[in-house]
Amino acid sequence: MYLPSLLRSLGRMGIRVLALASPLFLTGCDFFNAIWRMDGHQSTIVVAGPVARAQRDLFYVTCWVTLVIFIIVGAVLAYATIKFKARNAADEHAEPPEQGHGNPLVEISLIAASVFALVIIAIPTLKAIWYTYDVPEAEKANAYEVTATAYQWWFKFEYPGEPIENVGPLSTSNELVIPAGRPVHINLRTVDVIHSFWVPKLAGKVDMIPNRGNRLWLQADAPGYFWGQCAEYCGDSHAVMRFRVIALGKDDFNAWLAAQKATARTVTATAAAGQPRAQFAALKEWKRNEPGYTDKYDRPDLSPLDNWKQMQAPNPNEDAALIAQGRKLFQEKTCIGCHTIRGHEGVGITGPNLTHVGARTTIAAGLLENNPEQLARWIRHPDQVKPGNKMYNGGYIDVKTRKPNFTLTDADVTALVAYISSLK
Amino acid sequence: MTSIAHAATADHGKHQDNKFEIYVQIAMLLAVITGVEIIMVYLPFMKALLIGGLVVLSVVKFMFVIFYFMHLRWDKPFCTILFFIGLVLAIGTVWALLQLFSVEDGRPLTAPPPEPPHSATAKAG
Amino acid sequence: MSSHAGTIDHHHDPSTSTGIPNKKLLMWAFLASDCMFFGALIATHLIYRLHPPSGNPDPKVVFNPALTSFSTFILLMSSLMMALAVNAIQKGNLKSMRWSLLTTIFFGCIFLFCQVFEFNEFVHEKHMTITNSILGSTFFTLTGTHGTHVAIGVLWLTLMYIRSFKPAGAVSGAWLGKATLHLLVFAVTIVLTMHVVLAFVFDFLATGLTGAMVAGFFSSTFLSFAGMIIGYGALRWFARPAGPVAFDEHNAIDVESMGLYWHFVDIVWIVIFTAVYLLEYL
Amino acid sequence: MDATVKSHFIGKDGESPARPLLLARPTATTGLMSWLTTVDHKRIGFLYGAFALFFFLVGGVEALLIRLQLMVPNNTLLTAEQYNTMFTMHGTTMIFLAVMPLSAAFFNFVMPLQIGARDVAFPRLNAFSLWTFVVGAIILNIGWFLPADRWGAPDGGWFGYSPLTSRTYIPKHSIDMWVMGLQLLGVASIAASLNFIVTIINMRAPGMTMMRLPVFVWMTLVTSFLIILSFPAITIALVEVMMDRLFGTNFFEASMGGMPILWQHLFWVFGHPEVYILILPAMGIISEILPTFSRKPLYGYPIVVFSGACIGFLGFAVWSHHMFTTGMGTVATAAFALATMAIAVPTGVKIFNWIGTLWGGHLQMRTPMMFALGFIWMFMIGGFSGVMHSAAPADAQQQDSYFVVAHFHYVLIGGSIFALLAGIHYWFPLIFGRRVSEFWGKLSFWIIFAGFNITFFPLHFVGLNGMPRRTFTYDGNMGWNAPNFIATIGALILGTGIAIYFAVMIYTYFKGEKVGRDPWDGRTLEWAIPNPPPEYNFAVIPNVHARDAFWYEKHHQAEIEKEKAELSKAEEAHGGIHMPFQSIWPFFTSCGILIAAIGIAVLDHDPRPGFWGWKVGTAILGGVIMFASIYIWSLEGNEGYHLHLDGEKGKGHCHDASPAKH
Ligand code: HEA
Ligand code: HEA
Ligand code: HEC
Ligand code: CUA
Ligand SMILES: [Cu+2]
Repeated sequence: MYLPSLLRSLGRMGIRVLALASPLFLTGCDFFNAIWRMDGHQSTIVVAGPVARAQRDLFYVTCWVTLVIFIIVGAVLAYATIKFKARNAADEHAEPPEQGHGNPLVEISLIAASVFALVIIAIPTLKAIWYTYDVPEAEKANAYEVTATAYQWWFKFEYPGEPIENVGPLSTSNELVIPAGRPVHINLRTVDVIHSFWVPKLAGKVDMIPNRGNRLWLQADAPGYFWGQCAEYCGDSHAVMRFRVIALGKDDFNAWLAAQKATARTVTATAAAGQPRAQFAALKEWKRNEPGYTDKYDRPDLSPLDNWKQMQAPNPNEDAALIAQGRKLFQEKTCIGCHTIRGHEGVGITGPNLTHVGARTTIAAGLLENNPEQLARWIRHPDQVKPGNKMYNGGYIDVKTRKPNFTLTDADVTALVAYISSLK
Repeated sequence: MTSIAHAATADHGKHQDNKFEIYVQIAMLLAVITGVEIIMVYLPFMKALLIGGLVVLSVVKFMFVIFYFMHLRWDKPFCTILFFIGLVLAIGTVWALLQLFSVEDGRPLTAPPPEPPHSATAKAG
Repeated sequence: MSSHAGTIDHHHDPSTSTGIPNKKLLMWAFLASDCMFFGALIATHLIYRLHPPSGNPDPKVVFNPALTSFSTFILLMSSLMMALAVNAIQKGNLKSMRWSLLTTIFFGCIFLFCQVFEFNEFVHEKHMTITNSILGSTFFTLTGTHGTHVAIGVLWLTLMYIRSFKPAGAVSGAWLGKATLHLLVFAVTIVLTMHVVLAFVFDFLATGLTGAMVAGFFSSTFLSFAGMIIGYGALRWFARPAGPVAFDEHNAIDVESMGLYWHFVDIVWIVIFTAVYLLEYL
Repeated sequence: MDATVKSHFIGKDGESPARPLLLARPTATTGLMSWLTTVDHKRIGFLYGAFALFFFLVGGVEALLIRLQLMVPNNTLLTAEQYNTMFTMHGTTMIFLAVMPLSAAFFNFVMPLQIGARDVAFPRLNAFSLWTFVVGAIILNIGWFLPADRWGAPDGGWFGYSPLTSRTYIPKHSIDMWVMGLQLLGVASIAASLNFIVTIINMRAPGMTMMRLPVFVWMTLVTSFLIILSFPAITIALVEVMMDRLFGTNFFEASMGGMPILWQHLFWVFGHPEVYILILPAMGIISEILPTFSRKPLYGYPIVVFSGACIGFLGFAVWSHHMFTTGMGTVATAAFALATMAIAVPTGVKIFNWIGTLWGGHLQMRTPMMFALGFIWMFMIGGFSGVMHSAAPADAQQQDSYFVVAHFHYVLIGGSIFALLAGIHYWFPLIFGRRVSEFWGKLSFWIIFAGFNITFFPLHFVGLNGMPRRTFTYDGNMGWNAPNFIATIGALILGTGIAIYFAVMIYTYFKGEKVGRDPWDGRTLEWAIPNPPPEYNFAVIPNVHARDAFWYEKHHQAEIEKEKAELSKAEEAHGGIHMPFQSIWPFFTSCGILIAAIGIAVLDHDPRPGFWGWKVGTAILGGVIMFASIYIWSLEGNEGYHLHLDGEKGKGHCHDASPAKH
């Protein structure tokens, strides 16, 4: 029964909602200005690539044309309403006005005007349809290819052009790394229901539909860190099916590829910490330009891209013993059944590839910041973070009997977190 | 064929006339057409031609049934219009759906995947 | 209500704005809508035929053209009988209408029977089920929906047939009871007939026509056979003439609009026959 | 007082010959039985309206819960599952159980009056449509009251994209109920629409040519055509899902080669005409209200009618604009984009002609007029965002974002709901004989207007800023906090406005200012009848001489008076006013359908032993009830009785109750 439980939580939450909301009032003007701000992480207006720009420019065309029509028609409507309003009772009951029936000439010219307005919209629309559909002919040779596969509720990314011996194409999850300044051609696949691939700043969405070979192209103007999200309702946790796209300069990208192709990092007592696996272009000063955003997880001192680069380096104080214990637990607790860790024990394919998971900025499909605290939260209660997800249903508990398959103590979790964080 | 057409014209306007004969003749005709259709599929002709022929024949049957058995021929034209609104719309929708599914991009994955030609040449760096 | 002088113009109803009787208009509008129903179903089937996934059975192997041609023919003939029924009642010929209706019902049942036979064969011998392939799913759903239309038509025809016995004047409870009984006997008799015929055909296909087969057939279907005979007797008894009935030329429009439905089911089959069956053989 | 509740429905039926119980025609004029057996289009319309408004409030409460959940980032008021249920049921309820039946209420109540008819063509079929609609509504909502683990309310989204709706991904019966409920609503809507089509085409008063029909009637006709031609597509799609779920077919089963995209096509072949099904009645209402309160005929009547038909027709050619992101290929995308844009032209024609109607009029700013003007403004905004969607590449950014949510609420609330609320105000005196206070009416209008814009205007921006729809939660760092917070405040204001609106309606029903007939100086025939409307509607079927028939009558009184007297004599010579008998069988048929539908909807292989039999048993029981009811329905026949009026208007009594047959 939904109703009683709903009513209960409504009561319980009512006060909390207001409490949560009150700081918003305090920020006052900034807060209200923020309605019109269009520069969020997923803005379709402040964009960073040619495809998204073409789409935005087309939007501007439609916007201006309709705005002009709105102003003209609205003005006439407003004028008519005010001008012909009956001012008083006498006016209302005056002899009825002339019972005119219309004027064909007026009608036809208005229709013509509408058609004209639509033509203004239609021409750039047609242009943009062909432009956004496929990589321009001239650029085709330069295009880079990736395959994105959607799962309920995460993404797998494969690089068909980067095979690893005896393994197949390079594969990673939830954070797609692409070369900046090059068109990227993405094949879109799904293994279960319909999902949609959407990185607003780079390109509009294209759906990932079972039994359908969809594709999409996009391009990032410059290196950057972009927010993406599944945009087709795909079940319970659709809202938290997110991902990131990281665009890197040529050298950085190659360095990243080399690091990814390597097997998982093994931390021993003697070789703890050590060098980062890849060297990236120097970190840049970053001025935050997003006042008012209550940024929960981003590190305020770093640009997201630099934050990402930092994540690539091993943590300074790794505890080799704890990590080894985590690695053991990873097998014992059947994690290996679902996760691949290339070079280590896991070979499962139900869950994301964890070979270099420590080097990602987020976990659980772009939902949580990748830090020990959030990792522990995820490993302890994946169901609370992502209702209905397979790691819990089927992994932690038996779906049929609803009985737990194993238990995790706090110490287990700490060890697992240490291990997973070490997988850079 | 001509006798039916003749009978029909003669009948026009006189509603109370017995339509027994014309019904029986049409039924015969329909049966014959069905026979022809069945034979046609085994003929070693051009496929496209046969498909065209089959479609035409079933349209002919269709029309005979609605105009004679269903009396559209003798009824007010509005009935015909009413039915054809639905019929035309249905045919149009079916046609559009078939078109939508036959464009190259709609190819299902089970068919050989439409690998874009440039995929092989694209390499990092 | 039999005070009508002169003949009725069956193509003009002065009580409506357009002169088209309400029921006829309703039926044509419904058929327009039904075009979209079957359009969607046929589109589904054709789309999957044009993009057949691997693992579909080959329709050429599955289908049975002789049987389908036969049932197509039967349906055409039932359409003819339906047209004749309308023709008869328009001229007030109740008896002829009843016979035509019965024949239509009979042909309709034969068609349904062929379909049951066909489905049975496809499932058990050709191993095409509704679940094991896309072709099975679309084929059975499309032809099954058509079959449901036929079945509803048969029910309707039966109802009309029974209604044609409704006595004139106030209707008594006795008649209502009788009519219901009539309907039930009808249904049971049809089921029994189908059982008998099916059993015969199966036996025949299994062993050919031999004395032993006939004997075995009679012994195994004796009850059904006897019930069937009794059923036909009862039906005959129900249909005996008894007093004036409230069914005449004025009801022609009821029969006519039912006929429209029946013919439509027929033309849908014309389309299905070509699109689903014949085209596969090219 | 109010006609629908207290009309002296049937005089007496004492002399009718004895009949067996099953064929006895019910004669109750008050109490529950009178409502269950009614075949009076006005009572049926009233019931449609009552159910629709109830479901509007239900859908509204669901909307408020959605908004409360989204008020602040990372909120936990609702769980993901509850939230998904909420938007699914909110969309489904508002569209199928609120706006469509509310339109049907007006079709039923007003349309026969406007064409000068005594009832719809098939009164019992009309009752059947009503009760089947109720049955569909019950089935859709039954999941709220059943255990959430195996049942629960539907949560597949209002367009239920497969394969999410397959048993693999949602094993609960919630989707079965959704599928079954929508199929039944389809049956109800198609039956009702067939009835309206026949009524409009065949039951017009003499002289009421097609080009004299009030625009509302025209829009009823176009809407009915849209319904009978678009609902089959969704019904078949639902049948396919049902077969997949219950009997293991492979229509949308990807592993067997099924193509889930097919569902989208079939759904939107229905879905787009559906949105015009929601807006055209509204446009019809507006086209009635504006002339009345401008005291001028509708500007450019023929072209308004033609554009309505044109919208209906074009509406079938644009469905794939909901699928711009499914990779249809360039040509198909371009074709659907252009076709979609083309719809702006006939729609614009309507807007222009409404403004033309105002031009040079004597505008009386009554509450219905306020809502009507609000409609024009709001619908224009919604239409323009629609045109923005039609530019396919731009839509790739907007699809499934809050920009779409803003678009469709502008057309649905600013459009349909505003017009329907205007219609309630406008026809309230006709239905209940009382008029809503201008002050309270206008107050509720302004609160609703303000609340609506505060809610949905910011959603355009949050959508362009990348917020996807159907998300139960969002992060605080995306720049979406402020618009969402304000939208929620707006929704509360909107809710308050609507609460006031209904409170005022209820107050008016009991205590409102009494007005006689024709309080607005109306132009169409529904205002010609006495108040409360007698069950036979017109003592004398009028002869129509002009487009605004009643306006003409009022301005040619002498001539009309004479004509009426003659017509009345002629009618009496024909045996008096023919009235259909009431019947309980449509209601029982629907009850049978309810039982059968529940039995069928749960027909999966339940592991518990014996359960399969129970379900099949239920389905068969329902089927038997249904068929038996139809059987008796057909045997009892469409008989009726004659009513004779004693000169003085509005008082009728039944002289001879002998069955009269057409
Ligand atoms: C009442 C219902 C209604 C109405 C009337 C409309 C009207 C229109 N709609 Fe809307 N629409 C919906 C209800 C409605 N819509 C719903 C519910 C959805 C979402 C479904 C879902 O996903 O859940 C939707 C979604 C939707 C989409 C898909 C968005 C997406 O998911 O990506 C599109 C795309 O083209 C679209 C377009 C249009 C257009 C072009 C019109 C046109 O008819 C509008 C025409 C009107 C005008 C343009 C204004 C007046 C005109 C003038 C003043 C003349 C001059 C103007 C010009 C020349 C531009 N609509
Ligand atoms: C006609 C159709 C219609 C109508 C009228 C509405 C009305 C409203 N809708 Fe509607 N909405 C849809 C059709 C409609 N919606 C559809 C089709 C969807 C898509 C579903 C899907 O994605 O599957 C949708 C989705 C949708 C969403 C997006 C959910 C998501 O994608 O995650 C939101 C969010 O804000 C929303 C909000 C509202 C609000 C605030 C109202 C308000 O107008 C409601 C106003 C009514 C009331 C507030 C109730 C009445 C008042 C009382 C009961 C008194 C008590 C209350 C107080 C005193 C405050 N709707
Ligand atoms: C039944 C399969 C299954 C098992 C067992 C399982 N997982 Fe997972 N895991 C998943 C899936 C599926 C996801 C993706 C969830 C999502 O984001 O929706 C996931 C995600 C993760 C992630 C985040 C990865 C990323 O890229 O965002 C980590 C870390 C993780 N699992 C660790 C573990 C650990 C530790 C264990 C053992 C205690 C474990 N998993 C057991 C299926 C499983
Ligand atoms: Cu995946 Cu939504
Ligand atoms: Cu649409």
